Amino acid sequence: MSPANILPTPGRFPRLLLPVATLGGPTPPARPTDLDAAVAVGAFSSLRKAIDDLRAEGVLNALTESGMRGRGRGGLPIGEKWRACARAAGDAHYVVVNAYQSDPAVLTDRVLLQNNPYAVIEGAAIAAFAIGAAEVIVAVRVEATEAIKVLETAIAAAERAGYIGPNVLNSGIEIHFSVRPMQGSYMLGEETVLLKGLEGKRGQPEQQPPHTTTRGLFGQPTLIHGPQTFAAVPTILAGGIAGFLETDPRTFAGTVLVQISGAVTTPGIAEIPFGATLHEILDVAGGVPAPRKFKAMLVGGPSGAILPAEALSVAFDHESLATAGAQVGSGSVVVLDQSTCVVDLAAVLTRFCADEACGKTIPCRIGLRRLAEIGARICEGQPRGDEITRLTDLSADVAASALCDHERKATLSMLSVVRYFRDELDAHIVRNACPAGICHPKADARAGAVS
Amino acid sequence: MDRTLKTRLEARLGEHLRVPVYQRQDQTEIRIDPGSVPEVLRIVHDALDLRFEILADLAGVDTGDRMQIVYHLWSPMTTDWLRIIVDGISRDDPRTPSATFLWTGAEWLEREAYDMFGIIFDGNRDLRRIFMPPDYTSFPLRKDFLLPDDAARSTGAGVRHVEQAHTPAIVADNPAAGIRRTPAS
Amino acid sequence: MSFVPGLGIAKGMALTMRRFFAPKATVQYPETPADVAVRFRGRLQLLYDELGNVKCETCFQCAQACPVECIDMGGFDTRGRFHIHWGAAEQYAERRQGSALRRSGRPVPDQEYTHFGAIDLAPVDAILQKYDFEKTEMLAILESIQGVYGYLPVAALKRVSDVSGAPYALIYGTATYYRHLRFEQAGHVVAVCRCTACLVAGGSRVARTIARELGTEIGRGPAASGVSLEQIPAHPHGAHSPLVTLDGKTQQLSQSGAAAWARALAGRTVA
Amino acid sequence: MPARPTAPRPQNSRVKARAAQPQPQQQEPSADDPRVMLDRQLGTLYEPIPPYPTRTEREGEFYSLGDGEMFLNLGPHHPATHGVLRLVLKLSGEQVVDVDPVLGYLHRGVEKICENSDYYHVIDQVDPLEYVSSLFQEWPAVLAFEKLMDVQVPRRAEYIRVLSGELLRVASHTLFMGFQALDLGGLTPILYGFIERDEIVEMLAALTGARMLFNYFRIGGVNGDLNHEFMSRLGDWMSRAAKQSQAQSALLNENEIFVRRMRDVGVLDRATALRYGVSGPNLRAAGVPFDVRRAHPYSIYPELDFNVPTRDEGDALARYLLRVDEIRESIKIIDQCLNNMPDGPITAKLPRLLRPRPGRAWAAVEGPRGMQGVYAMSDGTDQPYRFRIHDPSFVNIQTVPAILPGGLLADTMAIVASLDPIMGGIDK
Amino acid sequence: MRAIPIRPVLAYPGQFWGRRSLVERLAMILIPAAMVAAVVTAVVLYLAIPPLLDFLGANFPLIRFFIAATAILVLTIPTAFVLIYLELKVIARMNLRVGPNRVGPWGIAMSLMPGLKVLSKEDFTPTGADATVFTLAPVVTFLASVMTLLVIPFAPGVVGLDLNIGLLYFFAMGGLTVLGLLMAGWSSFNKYSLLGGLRSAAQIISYEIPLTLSVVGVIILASTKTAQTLSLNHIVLAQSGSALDWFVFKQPLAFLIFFIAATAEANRTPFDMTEADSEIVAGFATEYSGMRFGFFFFAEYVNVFIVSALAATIFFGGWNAPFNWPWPVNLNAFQPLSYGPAVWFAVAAMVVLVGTYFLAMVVRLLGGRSWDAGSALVMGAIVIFVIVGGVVTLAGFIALDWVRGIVWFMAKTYAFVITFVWMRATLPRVRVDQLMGFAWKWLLPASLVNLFVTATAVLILNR
Repeated sequence: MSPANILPTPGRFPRLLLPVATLGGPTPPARPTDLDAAVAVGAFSSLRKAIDDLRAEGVLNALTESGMRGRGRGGLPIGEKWRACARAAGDAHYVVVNAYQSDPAVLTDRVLLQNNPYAVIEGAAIAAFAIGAAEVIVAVRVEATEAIKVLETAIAAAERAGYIGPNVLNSGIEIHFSVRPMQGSYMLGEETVLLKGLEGKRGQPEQQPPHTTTRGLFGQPTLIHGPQTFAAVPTILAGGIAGFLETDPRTFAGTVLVQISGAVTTPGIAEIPFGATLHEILDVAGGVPAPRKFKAMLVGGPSGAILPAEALSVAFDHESLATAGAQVGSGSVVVLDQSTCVVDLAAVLTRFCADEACGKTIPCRIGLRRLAEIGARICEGQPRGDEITRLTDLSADVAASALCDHERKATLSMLSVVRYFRDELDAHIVRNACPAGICHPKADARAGAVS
Repeated sequence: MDRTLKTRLEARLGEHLRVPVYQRQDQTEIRIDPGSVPEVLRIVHDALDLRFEILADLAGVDTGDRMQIVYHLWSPMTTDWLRIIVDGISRDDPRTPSATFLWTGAEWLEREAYDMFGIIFDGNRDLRRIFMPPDYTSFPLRKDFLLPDDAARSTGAGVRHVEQAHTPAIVADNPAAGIRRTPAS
Repeated sequence: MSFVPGLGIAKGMALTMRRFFAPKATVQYPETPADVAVRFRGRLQLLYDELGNVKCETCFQCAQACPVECIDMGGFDTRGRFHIHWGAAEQYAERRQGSALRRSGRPVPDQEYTHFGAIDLAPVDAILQKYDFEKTEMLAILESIQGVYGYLPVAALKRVSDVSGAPYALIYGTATYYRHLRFEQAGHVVAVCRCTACLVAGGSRVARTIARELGTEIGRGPAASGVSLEQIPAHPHGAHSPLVTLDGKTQQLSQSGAAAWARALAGRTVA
Repeated sequence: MPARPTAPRPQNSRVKARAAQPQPQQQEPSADDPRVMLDRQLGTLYEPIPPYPTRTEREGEFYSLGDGEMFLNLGPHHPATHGVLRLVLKLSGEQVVDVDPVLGYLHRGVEKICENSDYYHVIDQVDPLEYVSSLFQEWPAVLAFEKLMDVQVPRRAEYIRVLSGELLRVASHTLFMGFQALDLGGLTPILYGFIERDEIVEMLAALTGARMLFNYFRIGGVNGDLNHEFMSRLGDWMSRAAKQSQAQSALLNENEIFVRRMRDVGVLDRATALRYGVSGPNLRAAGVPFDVRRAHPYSIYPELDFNVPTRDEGDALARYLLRVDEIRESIKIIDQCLNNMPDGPITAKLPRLLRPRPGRAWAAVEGPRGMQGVYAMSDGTDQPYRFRIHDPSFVNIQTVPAILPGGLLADTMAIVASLDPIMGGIDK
Repeated sequence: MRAIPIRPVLAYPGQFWGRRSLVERLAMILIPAAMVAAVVTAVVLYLAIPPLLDFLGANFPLIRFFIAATAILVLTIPTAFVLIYLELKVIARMNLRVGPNRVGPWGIAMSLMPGLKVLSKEDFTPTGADATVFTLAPVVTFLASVMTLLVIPFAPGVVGLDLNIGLLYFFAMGGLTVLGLLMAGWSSFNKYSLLGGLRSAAQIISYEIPLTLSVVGVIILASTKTAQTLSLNHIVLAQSGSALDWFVFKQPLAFLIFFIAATAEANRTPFDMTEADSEIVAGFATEYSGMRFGFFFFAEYVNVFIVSALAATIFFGGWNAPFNWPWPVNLNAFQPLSYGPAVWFAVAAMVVLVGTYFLAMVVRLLGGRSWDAGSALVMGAIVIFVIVGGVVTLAGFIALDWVRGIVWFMAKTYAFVITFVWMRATLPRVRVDQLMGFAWKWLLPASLVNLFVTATAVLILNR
């Protein structure tokens, strides 16, 4: 399937097949903050339509029928979430755009903000109007300097033009935008931790029921989504429900941005519809170059899973990835070739998750550390007797008692290695040998397999 | 399970019993109206084949829609505990005759029932609050007792967070929801 | 009662005189340890794990929950970060009274905390004025303080706590959680990227060798050589992986070259 | 950060409430802390006469002073009231004319708490009520729940319950003898009492894990089986238990001053005791042989042979000597328990989440101070619907206004101590 | 892991005075004051010595009385401390406890602590209290009980004032203490103190009579030996000779009555109704705090000392030794002063230095590692002082008769004190009406009978 028809995106949602090389370059020709160009293409028309004729109720109904799902880790239908937040009683409502991409390797949100800020602003404004919020906070990473610059100029322009600010489209509604650069902890990507950060408190997750829609920022009802979700909302209202459904009936509404990296010819950010198979994603990035052979694919960032070649037919959406033992996660896909040792990678990923844990719950704080130690023992070649059973039991306990998604998904990497690469794992444990030749000092150190 | 006790009770108190005598394990239970309390207690205490001399306990109970007073008695004539349930006391004006004419010890037990449930015992010489301060306005063990509302009325004026006067959503729109109305048999 | 009037009293007196010379029942507790039953449930559990480091994660849940703010932490937490608690142990009453005053907005009597090292508190007041003493802007306040002083001096933290009325546990909880906030002046900073791409490319092995050479851990305070090892928050696009930077400048390092580079770096700064 | 109008942040309601409070008048700042305001009416500061119109006949009769009479507040902060009991005495000279006990200083609302906690949690809610002998508070609660759930407790668990219960009864009575002497001015018996009690309590700590609030009984059995440490301490203690209690009583039983202070003081005759519903040693000292272990046998007491000591005088000395006899009886029971302790499980099989059938159950146990009773009502959910606790000290203290008048102020101490009230159980 | 240098955190600055501990504050006040006082007295003495000497010569008895009174007043405080410590330790031992052993070696400083605490606490006058009576009450009680010590003969020459009406003076002063208790009880505006005050009045008055009557027997016996029968010194002289001459063997019933009445007089245990802790909280002293309570506290212990001293003097022959020393010791060969002060000073220094060092070594050998050099030396010094003290007193005991007198007198008095403390450890409290009944119905008739019997016996035997 050629990349062209993979991305049948209606109207203004531009295709972003940007090889990594171009990302660092000057902003692409179409200046993103040019308000008039954007309005010409149809920006803020959905907002006007929502305020004038759809009314808040209309917006909620449209979203529910579209079956639109959140792009984040949860992937829950956003219709009910917005309705619950609108109905929740509270002194003030808030909307928070969670553009804090905690996975260090993934730049999808940043690229979206740089290339199409008005879609995100319009989506957030519609959300604020729908749930009656007067304040929208966009949380962005401190390192995404151009994204912040672009976003602030866009907000200023929109405010000058009257689309947001004290009197939105002179309808008397007040919606204020503010950009809040955040830094300092991997966990800030999680919803409730980000809210704690915005409140200036220690970033530790909260028990989810009551959800943030009833008790979020400062204890008031708050609506939190990633920028991709907000960017998709205007398209739904504009193109109508049909707009999405007819594009690709087998998928869920809308598309998602994925960062493809590792041993591929053109690593970069691709926009794929939900439900596209992993194979299609691999082909979008040009597949594995000739001398190296495809071995596995790490789907879902640091707390994702390592899927073998057989699992390439799995569709890229929440349910089917979950059955394969992976997750959409931060939307990162890393392609691994024969030279990488899967067991060592899983151990290192668990080590990363253990270090980044906030320490609130004991299974996460101590359980993940023990899992990392098990991984390290296997890699160093001094495994104890029943490592695998202890590994699986401990992972089950950690995931079962999880308070937030980080703890629930942190064990996926080791479990996927046990599930799919059992032979390589046994090689490490029983024969103390590393097929890829990375793990043990005794193995012939092939200098710099990957520079 | 002293079967003979059931027959003796029915023989003596036939007309007062609202429901047949219920016996289980080592307890025998009879239910009577508030009106017939003095008579039943007198019979049960004085009858030679019953002789329930020792008042083990007097407890107030709030079953959601009505109040009850439960007497527990012991007698040398039987190995069972006798439980007399005075049923059908209304919630808004709970009145029942006092048992102090037989046991002066019931005075404080009735004071505690009054303090916790608001049940007024006619004939008790000293029906004051026993645990709560004298100027306390609500009855804590009743099922519709809400700490924040009570605290708001208190002189402390609900400074602490838990004492702030707010009615939880479920009770706000329909007050009856607040009372846990599972039908206690 | 015996017929002889004084006999009962005499017998009692005889018993006490006998007990005067009998062995005593007092256990001199600190010198002779109390023999507590094996199954006694009153033992303290949250102390040390089998590896000997303190189980307490200093997550400050207890300090934040304590209504009278009397919980005070010091020493090293499991991530090796050293917490300077408030210095000389204030009397409990003074802190209790102090925090009550603080929460009521009135200034706490003892203003100069010079014994923590005198710093000029004017910038701190300016920052607080800018965020109009708002407790919910604590993260921004701390970041701007670090911007002014280069690190978070304890005197500044106490000043913030006094003037804004924020409980000390909130300030300390936030200051110790976010990785970019430091308690010591930062010397040289070696940053290592641990993103998935770098990990695949052997970044973790490089990080481990550098950590061993410098004698510190990622996120721990500055090592003996004054060099602190940090983690790069985001992998700049197009950068080489595995990515290592020294004070912001990227270094070309391979797995084998990393050890020599780190040893040289450590040697140079110490000498 | 661009300054921008935001939605009003939620104002702190407490600050608003405090500001809105009306300031009471005629106050002046106190000497040592000007911020604290004291109101100046000195007159009513000391009089125990309630500042509101009398509400009941008894209150009116009590709070009207005759000539030469005065009120004296004994407690709630007083060295000899066994906790926070307040006795308003109407004295003429040193003679006590009338008493009005005031309770509620230690009221925690345990029954309300138990209604909001599940069946396991109730057991440790009930411990601090009679803190000197807390196993006897857990026992009726556990018996009542077992009746509700028709649970069959294994015989070994019953034997362990009786063993630990009787041990605690001995500890409680030893402590009583110390407190009785302390209230009469003797300094040494309280120390001997604590030394012996400590030995027993250390032994129970080896078995149950706690020294005072045990939380050891479970619905359907006990928490932990006998272990070697407990058995060795028990064996060592049993060898000298009888001799020790003898020495302890020798110090006081024949002491003329002690006996003169206790003989014919606070006489509680048989009729008033029954009318007041008193139970336990205070009732048996009045000549009524009512002991729940014999009157309404529970657990394995029918198989044990022990007799119920009774005395007829009903005065403070009789109550004291009766408890000394009861220690001897308990040691006999412990001996029998040790000899024929069966093997087998110590708890019955129970689901983790307890949802007993809707119904009612009453269970009573013979505690060191009298009949401890629990009336549990369940409505099929996992929380008890009503949890009524009957405490013997509550009823024993009720007799104080009946037996105190006529005696002197010094007798009040002797009488209240001989009733051995525990305020935790009284105020619930 | 590099140890991060932790800056030594100084004490909390500011509030210089507030930060100092009690001991530092006392030192900062007392030491300069003492230096100034020393300088001033040196100057005054140098200037005023000549006129002073002849003034002294003129009226020696007045000066002697003045010195005796101050000496007694000053000596009562240490005796009170010793008594407190004695009571703490003895009652503890009887309770199978060890008693204070943390504050100072073997807990010696434990009795100082209440004294210091009482000094540093604020003495607060309750609202509604009658201020003047409230402040004067403790003074009356304390002075009344202390002044009785004036007439008690500690040793042959050593007596405050050898009044020929000593015994009468003694009981007159003893009676005044009850006035102080009444004043305290009435003026504290507190029902408990009122009850305490009235109880003390009733108790002491009803026991005053048997006390005095029992002593009259002794006076009759003394009349057989000396003319001044009321003077305590002469009573003691009347009992000289061996132990059999002591009046206790001639007056056993009187002694028993005296002992019981004395316990009531001193408010000691079977009869401590005035301060019944479990009934009326602290009796008359409920509202007292600070140094005012200190006076009551010391008065009680001084009372115990006085009563036992009187019992020892009247019934157990005061400073008489139970048996005479069989070998007469003549010391005229040994003239200590002849060797001159320099030699004595050298010997003393030598003994102390060598002794301390030697004993420090012994302590280190025995004590093992736990004794470091410093504390071993201190321990050595203490032990050498004790030895030297013992030797000197032993020499004094043998040589000087007033030393022997004091030693015997103190031995008897402290035997009585220990019996009082022993009774406090064992016996419960008697009820108020039983107390009164016992005094009027039993003690009074018994003392009258005893009086009659002694009188007839003296008449018949001495005719």
